[in-house]
Amino acid sequence: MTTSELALGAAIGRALGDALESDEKVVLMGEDIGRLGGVFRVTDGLQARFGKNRVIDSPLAESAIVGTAVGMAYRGYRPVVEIQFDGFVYPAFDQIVAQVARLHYRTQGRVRMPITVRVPYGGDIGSVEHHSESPESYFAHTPGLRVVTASSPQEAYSTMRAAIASDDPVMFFEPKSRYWAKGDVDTDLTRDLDTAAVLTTGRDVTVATYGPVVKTALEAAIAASDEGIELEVIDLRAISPLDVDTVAASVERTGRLVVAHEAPAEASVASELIASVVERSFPALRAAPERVTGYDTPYPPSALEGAYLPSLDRILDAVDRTLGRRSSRTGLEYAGGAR
Amino acid sequence: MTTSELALGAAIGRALGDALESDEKVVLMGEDIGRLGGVFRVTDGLQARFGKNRVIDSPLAESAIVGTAVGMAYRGYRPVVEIQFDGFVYPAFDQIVAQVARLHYRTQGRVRMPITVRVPYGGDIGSVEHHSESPESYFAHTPGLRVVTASSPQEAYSTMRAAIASDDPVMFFEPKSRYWAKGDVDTDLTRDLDTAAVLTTGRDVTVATYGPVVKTALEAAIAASDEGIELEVIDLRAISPLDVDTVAASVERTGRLVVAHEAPAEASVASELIASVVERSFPALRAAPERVTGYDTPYPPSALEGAYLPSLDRILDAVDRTLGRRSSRTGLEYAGGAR
Amino acid sequence: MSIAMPAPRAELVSGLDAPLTVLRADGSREASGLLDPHLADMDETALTDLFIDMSIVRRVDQEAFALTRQGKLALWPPLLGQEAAQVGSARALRDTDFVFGSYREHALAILRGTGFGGFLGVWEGHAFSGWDPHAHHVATPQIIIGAQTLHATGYAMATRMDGADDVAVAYFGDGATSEGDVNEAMVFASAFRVPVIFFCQNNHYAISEPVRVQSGTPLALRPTGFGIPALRVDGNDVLAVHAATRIAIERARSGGGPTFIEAVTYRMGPHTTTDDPTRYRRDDEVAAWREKDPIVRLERHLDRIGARTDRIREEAQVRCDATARELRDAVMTAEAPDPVTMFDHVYTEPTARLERQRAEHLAFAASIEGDA
Amino acid sequence: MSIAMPAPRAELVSGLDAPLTVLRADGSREASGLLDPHLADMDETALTDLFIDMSIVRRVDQEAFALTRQGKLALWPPLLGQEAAQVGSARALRDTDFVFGSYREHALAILRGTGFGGFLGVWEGHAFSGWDPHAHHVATPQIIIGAQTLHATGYAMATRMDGADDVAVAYFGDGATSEGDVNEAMVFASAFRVPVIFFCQNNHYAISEPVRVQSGTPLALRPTGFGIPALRVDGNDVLAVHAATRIAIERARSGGGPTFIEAVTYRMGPHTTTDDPTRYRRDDEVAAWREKDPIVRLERHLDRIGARTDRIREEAQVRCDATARELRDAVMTAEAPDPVTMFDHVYTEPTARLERQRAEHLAFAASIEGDA
Ligand SMILES: Cc1ncc(C[n+]2csc(CCOP(=O)(O)OP(=O)(O)O)c2C)c(N)n1
Ligand SMILES: Cc1ncc(C[n+]2csc(CCOP(=O)(O)OP(=O)(O)O)c2C)c(N)n1
Ligand SMILES: [Mg+2]
Ligand SMILES: [Mg+2]
Repeated sequence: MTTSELALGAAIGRALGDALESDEKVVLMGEDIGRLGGVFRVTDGLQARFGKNRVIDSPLAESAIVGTAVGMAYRGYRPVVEIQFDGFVYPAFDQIVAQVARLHYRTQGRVRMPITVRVPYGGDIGSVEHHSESPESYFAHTPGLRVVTASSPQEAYSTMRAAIASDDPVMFFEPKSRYWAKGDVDTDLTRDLDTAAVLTTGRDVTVATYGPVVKTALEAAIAASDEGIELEVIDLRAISPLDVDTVAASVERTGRLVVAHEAPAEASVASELIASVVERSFPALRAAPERVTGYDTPYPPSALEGAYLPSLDRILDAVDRTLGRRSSRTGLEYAGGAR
Repeated sequence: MTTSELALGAAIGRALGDALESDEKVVLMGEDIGRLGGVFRVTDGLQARFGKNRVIDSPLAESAIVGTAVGMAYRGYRPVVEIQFDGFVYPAFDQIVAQVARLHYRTQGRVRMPITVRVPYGGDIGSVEHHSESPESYFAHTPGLRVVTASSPQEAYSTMRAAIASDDPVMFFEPKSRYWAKGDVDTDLTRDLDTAAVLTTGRDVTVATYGPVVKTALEAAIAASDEGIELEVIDLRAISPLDVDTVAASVERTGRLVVAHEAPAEASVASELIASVVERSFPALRAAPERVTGYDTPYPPSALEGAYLPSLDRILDAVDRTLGRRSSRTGLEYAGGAR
Repeated sequence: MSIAMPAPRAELVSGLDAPLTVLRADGSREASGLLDPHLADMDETALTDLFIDMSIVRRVDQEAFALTRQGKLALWPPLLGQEAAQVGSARALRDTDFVFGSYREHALAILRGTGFGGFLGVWEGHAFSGWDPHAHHVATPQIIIGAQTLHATGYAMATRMDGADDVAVAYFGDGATSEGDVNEAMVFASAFRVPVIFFCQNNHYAISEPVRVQSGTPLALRPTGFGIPALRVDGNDVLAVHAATRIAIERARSGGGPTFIEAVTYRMGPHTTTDDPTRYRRDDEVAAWREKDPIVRLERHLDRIGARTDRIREEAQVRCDATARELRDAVMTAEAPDPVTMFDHVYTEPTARLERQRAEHLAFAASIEGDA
Repeated sequence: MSIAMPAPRAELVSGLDAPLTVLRADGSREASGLLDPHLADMDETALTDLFIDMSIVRRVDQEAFALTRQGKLALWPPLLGQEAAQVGSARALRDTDFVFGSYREHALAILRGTGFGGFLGVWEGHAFSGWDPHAHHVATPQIIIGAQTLHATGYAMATRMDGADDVAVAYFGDGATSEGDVNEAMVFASAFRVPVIFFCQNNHYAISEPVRVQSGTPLALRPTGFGIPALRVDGNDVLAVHAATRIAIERARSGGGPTFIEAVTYRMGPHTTTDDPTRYRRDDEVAAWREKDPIVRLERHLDRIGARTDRIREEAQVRCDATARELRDAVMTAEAPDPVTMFDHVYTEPTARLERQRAEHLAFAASIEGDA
């Protein structure tokens, strides 16, 4: 029996440890991941266990962290690098989008980039600027990258193992507000990097989301059921490429779609999912799909984050709109809504 | 009379010169923009005219080009910086999205960032890797930036003047395949950074696009009219924030929408426009909106770019789909199309 | 091998073998041919001012730390131990010199009178910025490590375009020296020979990482590779820091270009109030640095030169207490901003898109209130 | 001002005052205490090999240049003038040393036998990469300036993890030294003491910008700020380059860590075939460098040591002609790939999204063909 109860952060730590254990080509690198075990203690104990050559405290330079990982991948390693917080991934942007994402394409498949970039992401932790962002849409727009996240300890464990085992580069967005959420983890369960999971089946509205918002969506499903409304909650899991098939199949049944994430709306994963579902399942749609996302502002100071983030009530409000029920926007001049 | 015939690139050069002339706080900086006049000769002659302190050849470091512009803006300057090619904007990504885009927000409006970042972009010039990209969607996803482009010498001149005069930071994407296209330029004509322009009115299908693809869309409108189909071609001009009102108003009439750009489809400006129009005008839509974009691959080697780029035929094919006419996808298993 | 590793050279950088010092730990003065000429005017009054400044800065730090523990502030990055580095340098500038700090240079805000309301709002989670940068010539705090060094360099390029002799100062840490931006800033500063000072507080740690993770050689060697001269000073010696900054300022103002100062100091506290430094450093290391306390050192020196330290201490106490009251008042009366303000200032003029989102937010907030 | 600007120091870097040379322009030998010991085995045969290598490399460059003018290649960045820098260094490596170049190091591909088909495909617009990097230990060409220096550094970190003594070599230009990535590469290389060589070809220009735009001090000074020793060599002296690279290789292989080599040379041609260098540099500057031609110099030396240069020239000619034929055959028989291949290799396994797009593309292409 390989099941135990773990917090989501600890499940990722376990996955990293198990990967280091089972494949000597796996190495970890990042700022403060060694002796400190990372600012979230996700890598706690791994340097003591695997040594300084496999769990590497790096100088403070994100472009170099990713760029040297490319070199290691050239020599057959599978580097797992940590970007300490979402907001610090931008200095590494060039190495990620112009190198990591493209070397396999550039070399016509001759050079593989089995690199996992770990990015603790998302808000709701009361932190300072640059510590609560959701930059995943940038990477979803980047061909050549797989972008994934996880909503539970089990998903986190299994998806991290799959990410490290993948020969494609993977951006793994770790929902930091859920690091302390506990759940059972069976280390034998495997996951792919392609498919979404239908968490609750329901006939009325499809709610597609991922990462930290999955919990909120599930709560919304319970709240909605009190009013006799059934939500089909889909945990997308793969942010890019998206599993449009699963969402479209659901929308074919429900005719209604709400997409939720913390990232801003404009040119986002939510925009993409709506555009894709509209392309695929237009005749089935009974109402305009709705987005519940961060607003198109920078992530605000933490005292304001409650209003910025997709909340249970905002999701229910969007559900109401798709159902043509009274919502907060009733009275505003929107032409959308059910038909 | 201030009208003359200019190529699009020269019109931008004229706008830069006129801005330097009329506001001593305007400075230009970039790689090779001085003595050489830029690799596209857009800044030809400006260093000779305004001196090395106002037209600055910088060291080869994009993050520093943008980052030092931030410092100049702090002291009241209006820097216009050049990124030599689209594919070289990524090293400056952090300074653009975490500094330029946010300092006004961060300082509650106390510090303004009237910076214009010039980026020659787009493909179809038979060039090597990293020289043909369309990275505008990344910046469209970034709150705090204005993202604009131009489709004609007049638009290029007037929009560049507006960009430099704006107190907001502006990413100006210059359609490099159109640099040599000529047209009349009236230097007295002004433009804003917010509105799209309806170039042809038509009752059947709205075709929204921008930059280099505007020409293709106009050609498509002519070709379609031969078959009795009227396209309403909209030049978006502003890529972010988008002028959804103008597009939605058009779709309210036509019921059909095709969005075209060179950038990849996933989580793109096209995704956004479709999601926005669906939100706004769902009841008016008579068919699934269609995207004609670059595929979700890295920009391919130039020998293949013809097939990658949105072409006249691909636009017409998408128009046919929205009209429920026979198209290349007839027979493929798509559920979209007209209803 | 036939080529030698770089050897520290006095010609390239001053203080490489041992950081330049003028005040010993016991408060006695050490002669410095380089620094002393720049300290000639530092009489008892001037020293007293520095003592009081450092005391106030420390007190603010302690108060803020305590308020965090009480849950009034969300986070605080303490500067304990770095008072001399910050005060000594800040006091060498004139008001129109523009400083670009990171997140730990509270002394800059305190000494330039930005006021506690806004300043602490950043750490309450009420705002990202605490003051008007233009009013105080202090840039807003910068969390992206190293980014502000480019801003300072660009600002200094602009002062030259203006023909002004203002200087820009970039503050950053030892960890920051590894970032591309900091190195590119040196490229530009050197190439354009701009009046910028790179003030590196080497407090020995970047969160948990000791400075040797960043560099096997002294950080003051770095700028020399860019053609920028460096001064390596005892960062716990307020006079040494002061003199070094004056040297750099004079060079900059007179067209001499950039200077790099490495102030060798120590972060006595945790990285921030959420950090646990016992995981990565030993008590005896911390204890050894406690002996080098910058404020005690100046106090001993004042004692030695026969100043009335009891009176000075008293005055400092009065000033510190007043400051602490002011600070606590500011925090106690601070109110979280209305969430709708999150839509403000994204652009200089409202956009249709954000106006729509603001309306949605307000309608939603009203509907929730209606429900409740 | 009271602190001096950095003065070049022989201890930090060799060749700062004048680049290290062993072959004078007239072909005579100059003694070098540093380099000579590393050239002891360079007999007439070895010198002849270098001469032929450089001749072939130049010929390939000329042929490609001509093919561009004829419209057979879309673009070509010529290496004319940089043959000694590239050949001299490449020939000091062993096959398993991995080289990471930019876009101008054609000699690496030529000498390592990657074949012209793929190699020229990049410049025909058929592909982004011309060979299997693993087969030849040559990374794919890199256009993002400086990015490959981090790859080389990471590769070298990995050779250490393997316990192997392979060395990684990063080639880059003078302009590249300004990029953050190159500086971060030096941070990592120094911090981890990895077996990497930073081989900077200072060809005096980054497109139109003379090297003084990047730096007011010699580029070889830069690495010393990172604790990395540097050798500044005459880049048109194939023997000096060869010896310097051998020194760096020995250091790296034996655990001595990184070395920086600045090869002072000159880009005789335009930046690429679309560039017009007359806009930014004077003919007399170019003429002066023509006098320092690296191949002529070695030929004069061979003459001086009594080698049968007529025969050597003849052999070189034969080899060059054969190479040129091979090259032209490759270009003439090259076919543009099928557009549908643009969907290949985005991921290691096809994704549903791309399979759909590929199907769309094929259906569309078929429909167009149907119409025609
Ligand atoms: C670009 C970036 N990467 C990582 C971080 C996370 N981080 C915050 S402070 C810090 C250490 C900084 O060390 P140093 O420069 O020495 O300054 P100190 O905190 O010691 O004052 C790190 C890694 C960040 N803020 N920005
Ligand atoms: C990141 C990036 N910025 C700009 C460019 C455009 N560019 C191509 S080559 C070049 C000059 C490079 O000069 P140098 O490093 O000296 O190499 P050389 O061409 O002389 O071999 C520039 C600016 C680029 N390729 N990559
Ligand atoms: Mg530090
Ligand atoms: Mg060069």
